[in-house]
Amino acid sequence: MSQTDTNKPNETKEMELGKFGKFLKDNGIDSTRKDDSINVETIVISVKDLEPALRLLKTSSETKLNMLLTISGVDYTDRIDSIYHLWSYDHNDALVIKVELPKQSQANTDTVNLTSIANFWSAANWHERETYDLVGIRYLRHPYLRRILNPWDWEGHPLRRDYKQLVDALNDKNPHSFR
Amino acid sequence: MSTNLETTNLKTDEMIINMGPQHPATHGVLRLILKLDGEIVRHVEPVIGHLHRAQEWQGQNRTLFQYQALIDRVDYLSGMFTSLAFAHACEQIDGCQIPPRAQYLRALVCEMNRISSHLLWLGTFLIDLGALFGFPFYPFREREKLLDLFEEIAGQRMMFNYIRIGGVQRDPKPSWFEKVRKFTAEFPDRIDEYEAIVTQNPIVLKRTKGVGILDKSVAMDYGVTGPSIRGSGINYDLRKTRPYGIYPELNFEIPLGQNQGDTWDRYMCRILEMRQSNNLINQCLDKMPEGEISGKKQIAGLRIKAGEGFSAIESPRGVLGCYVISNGSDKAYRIRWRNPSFCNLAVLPSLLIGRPISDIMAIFGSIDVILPDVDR
Amino acid sequence: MSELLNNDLNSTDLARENAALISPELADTVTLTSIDKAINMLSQIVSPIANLARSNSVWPLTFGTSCCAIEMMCVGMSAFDISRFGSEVFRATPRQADLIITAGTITRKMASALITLYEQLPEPKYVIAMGACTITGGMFNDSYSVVQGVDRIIPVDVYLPGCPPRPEAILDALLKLQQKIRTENYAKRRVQAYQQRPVCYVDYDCGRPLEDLLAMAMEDTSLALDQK
Amino acid sequence: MLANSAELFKFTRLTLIWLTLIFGSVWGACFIVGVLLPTLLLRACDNEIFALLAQICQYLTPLIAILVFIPINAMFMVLVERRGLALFTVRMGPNRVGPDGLLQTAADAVKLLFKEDIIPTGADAWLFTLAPIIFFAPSIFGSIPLLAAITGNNDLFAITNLPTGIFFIIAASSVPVVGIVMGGWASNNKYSLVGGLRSAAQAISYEIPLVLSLVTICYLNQSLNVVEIASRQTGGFLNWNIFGGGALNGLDKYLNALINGSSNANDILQAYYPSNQWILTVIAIAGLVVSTIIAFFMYITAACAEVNRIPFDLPEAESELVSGYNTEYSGIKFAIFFLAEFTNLFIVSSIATIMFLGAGNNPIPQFLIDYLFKNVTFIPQTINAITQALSPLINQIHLINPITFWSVVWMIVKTYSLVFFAVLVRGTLPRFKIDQLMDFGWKRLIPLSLLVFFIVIFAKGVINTNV
Repeated sequence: MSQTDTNKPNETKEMELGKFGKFLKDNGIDSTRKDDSINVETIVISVKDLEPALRLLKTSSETKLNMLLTISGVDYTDRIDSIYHLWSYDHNDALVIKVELPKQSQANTDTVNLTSIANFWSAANWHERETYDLVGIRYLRHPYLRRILNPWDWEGHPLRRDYKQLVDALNDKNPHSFR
Repeated sequence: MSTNLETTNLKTDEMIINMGPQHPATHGVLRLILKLDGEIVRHVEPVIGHLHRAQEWQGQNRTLFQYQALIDRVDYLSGMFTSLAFAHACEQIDGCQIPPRAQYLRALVCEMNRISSHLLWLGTFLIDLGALFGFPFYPFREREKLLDLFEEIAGQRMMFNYIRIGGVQRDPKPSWFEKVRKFTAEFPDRIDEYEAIVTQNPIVLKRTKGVGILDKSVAMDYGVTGPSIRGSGINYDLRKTRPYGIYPELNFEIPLGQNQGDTWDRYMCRILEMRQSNNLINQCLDKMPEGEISGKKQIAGLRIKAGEGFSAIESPRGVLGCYVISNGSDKAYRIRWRNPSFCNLAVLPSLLIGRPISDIMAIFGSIDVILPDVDR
Repeated sequence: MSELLNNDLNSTDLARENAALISPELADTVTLTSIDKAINMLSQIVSPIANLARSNSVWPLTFGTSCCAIEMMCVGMSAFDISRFGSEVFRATPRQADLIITAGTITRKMASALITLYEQLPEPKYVIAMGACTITGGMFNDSYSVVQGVDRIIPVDVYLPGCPPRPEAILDALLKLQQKIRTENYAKRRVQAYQQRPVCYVDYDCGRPLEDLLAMAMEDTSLALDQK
Repeated sequence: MLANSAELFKFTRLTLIWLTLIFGSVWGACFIVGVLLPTLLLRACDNEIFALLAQICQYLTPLIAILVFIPINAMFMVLVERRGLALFTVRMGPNRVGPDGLLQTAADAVKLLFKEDIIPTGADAWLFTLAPIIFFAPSIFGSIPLLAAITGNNDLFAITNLPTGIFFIIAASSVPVVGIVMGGWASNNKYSLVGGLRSAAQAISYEIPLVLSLVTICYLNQSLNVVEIASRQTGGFLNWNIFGGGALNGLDKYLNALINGSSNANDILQAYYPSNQWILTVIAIAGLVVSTIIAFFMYITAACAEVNRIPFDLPEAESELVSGYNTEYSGIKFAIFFLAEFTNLFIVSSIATIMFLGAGNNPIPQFLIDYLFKNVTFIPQTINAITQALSPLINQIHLINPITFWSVVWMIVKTYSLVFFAVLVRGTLPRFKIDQLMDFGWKRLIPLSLLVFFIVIFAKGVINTNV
């Protein structure tokens, strides 16, 4: 079922750079901060900066954000966000990195493309596969980018807002029967 | 396919064997595609998603109040924890206050649930090791007692729907606390009983010591959490490192693996964790304050403020995270689960390669994977 | 056996509306041997005894997908003890089981596996649809990936509602099934059984895609050649 | 156990009823074929052909006894296992079918008979069908020499008294593995294949300690004849092969003489264990007793592995290989596998009883009875009186002479104790891994069995002159 644009969460204002934003800026990576998550620094970085930024944050002894909690994809109808939650095994800091991928700019409107980080971060492997499966972000240079939860010959990406549910003999009741 | 393979000069001494989705050792519907050289595993390809019930999709298509009932099924063995993670995330966004009694009740039922989850793990782990009769009946005996207690407060044996946004569902009677006390009083003896049968058993020792060694760096690279990583000696427990709820007020220890992080360590960690949980239940009972049990009215049109929040708690299997993006309506805009089993399962292939078939069961059992937690 | 199928397809009253003919690649997995034929004849005489015996030894398959599977485990444990009814022999292989308790949600990805399992069970075979998910899809009724009721893919004998049902309810369902077995005509059932085919249109390929397997094989080959 | 005493009582009751059923039916079959039919034939017409037929009938009796005994016994053992495991885990076990669940396994057997008989695609139909038969047949033929030992060398079963009985049994018991490998290969299933191959490896490695431990006993008794080995163990548990096979013979006689107040007690002791080399004698006796006890446990272990019981049930490891070699078997063929498995368990248990535990001989030594009833003479007198009163009656019933009767009774008690022990082990231990199994077999059991064999040879040499 499609949601109207009015249901979209409000965009928030940009804020000053936090600890990790400054650290990234020192290393030549630009980012903008958004105050979205509760009490957690949230930064938005561009597509090309993603891989170096994550490499840096993972390995640098200053940050040591060596725990990739999850990679989530969120469909905001006009763009798709790939969101990385970074924690650390050693200390209490946390960071949320968002990469905004506008749908229009992509040549192929079905999927949007992004660099994979699975090559240097094993935890990302399955998360990226899952995000590809459900939201439809195509992670380039992923070692094995196949659907993971749905059958591999599934059509469409279910967590897209415009996803039309398959109706066949296995699943033919009113899709909105409970709502 | 066969013709293609025949024309090429394939090695003939490797066998591709398909384990699952229906296989007694895969705890449900995991499928492992194994490439075997004799009995030695050369390649593992886990195929998951046979139980993909679209929990995240349901999350953005149902109202929050409806969805609360569904999330027990994310991880059916620890329904309290999934409820708690979701409630935490929503409360962070909403900013509502949780009364102290509700906090204590949450910690109490969560620790009870941790015990019941570990007990079931113990039973199935022993079944995996080949003890089909005898052992597994002992943990289940205690688990039934816990389920009876849960049934008394939540009305259901497994799908509790007890922890709600803003508090808990209902206040237990005083007699219930007495029953819990009775349980905790006798439970350490029961653990001794399990240990007497299992811990000293030479065959169990032979099959678990030095099997499935999870290296620290590998574990951290894969984002493994919970008893699986504590078995490797990394002291990472959210109840200590990022305390939530009333855990800062409670006194407990985090058991760690003593050896190199093998199956045995993971087994021992869980056994010790049960003892700690029993301790925590007693502390919660002692400190239980009087008062309200919910800071938010439980109505069908339950709403939270707009915003996004990520909460993570220490479930029996590791870090269970819930990422909620709300737009202020009665439905969440996006719900994303960070499931411990999903991340822990990803490390399985690296543990299995080079081991014989029999070790698959021991290692897989010791990681304690729950399939709906993987597939959602 | 195909003759048997074709002749009796119209006469049977148990045939499902969407019963498909057995597909050629499955046709010879189920073979009537001469022993079977002899037993067929014999069974018409001894049907009552056979029914009594069969109803009292229903061996379930260890098949469980989710929450209900845990309750299915509990029913074998000391507190509920399914062994009283002679059903504690949970067989891991479908060839030796009589009953599938479809414990837990069946998704589209799992559906083909379930059909295979049902095909592999030897006649007479029974299905208990356990839990709301397998009866209608339950709480996940409207999910894109969930089969709305297991009776859409295999015939069901006993419906057991609940989410999950209590272990006592499983025992009750077992007793209901035993009643059902006692009242049926064994010989007739065997003739009709082949019409109780599952629908065969669940064709999701759930494993590793074929091209990946071929690529792997090619890779291995090239590696082996390099070593030479 | 106390909490479950009601179940224990029911279990015992069930066992007694079943045993009566089994041996009643076996006796009935033997009586009809071995006594009634020949008598009738001879009475009907007194010519050569009928005499020959009567002779053939009598020769067939052992086979009939086995064919009647094996299925009923296997059903009973399955029930014992299920009820026994239930007993250990505070459950009830099957108790709905028939009184006390008496007919549960009969219902299972009938059901399996009526199940569809599947031959999977790609399976080798001939081998697939042949495999259960090859698995089952050796247990019939292998158990033939046991009959004479079990029945105390009854006339009807004397034909089965082979001079190389134990050799025959060992030869027969190594055949079933061919059936397993055959079934595993023919099933066209990879799990079955792995199970079959595991079974082959396991059988090869555990055959050796099994045979070596039996050879030790054969050496001690200087015979391959099971009847003779059984008859050498008369007179109480001190004479059993598990305690040195006659090494404590002198002690038994000494104690007997001592308690009866016989004056030549010390002479007996002196004759058996000469005092001029007493250190060597004591060491030899101790070595012999310890070695034979070790040999017994080695036999039990190896036999468990031979019949694929937990903790050695790798060929059908349920949590690993689904159901191992019988994964693809259904219906009647699976029933035969099931039957043969339990029959094999029974046979290895009865071999253990005959070879180590004194066969059908009374385990209570005479001196113990004398000692206990020294002052209370009326108890043995009453027993004697009752026995004497009953013996004509027992003799009246054909086939059952008192020797056979008591021999069978003691065999049942001892063999089913071992079977129950196997059930207990099943309810207790997890499974080995295949490499540990091989390791245990080749590196521990075989050297140990060789060592035991050598010790027995030397110790026997030392005390050979006296025993």
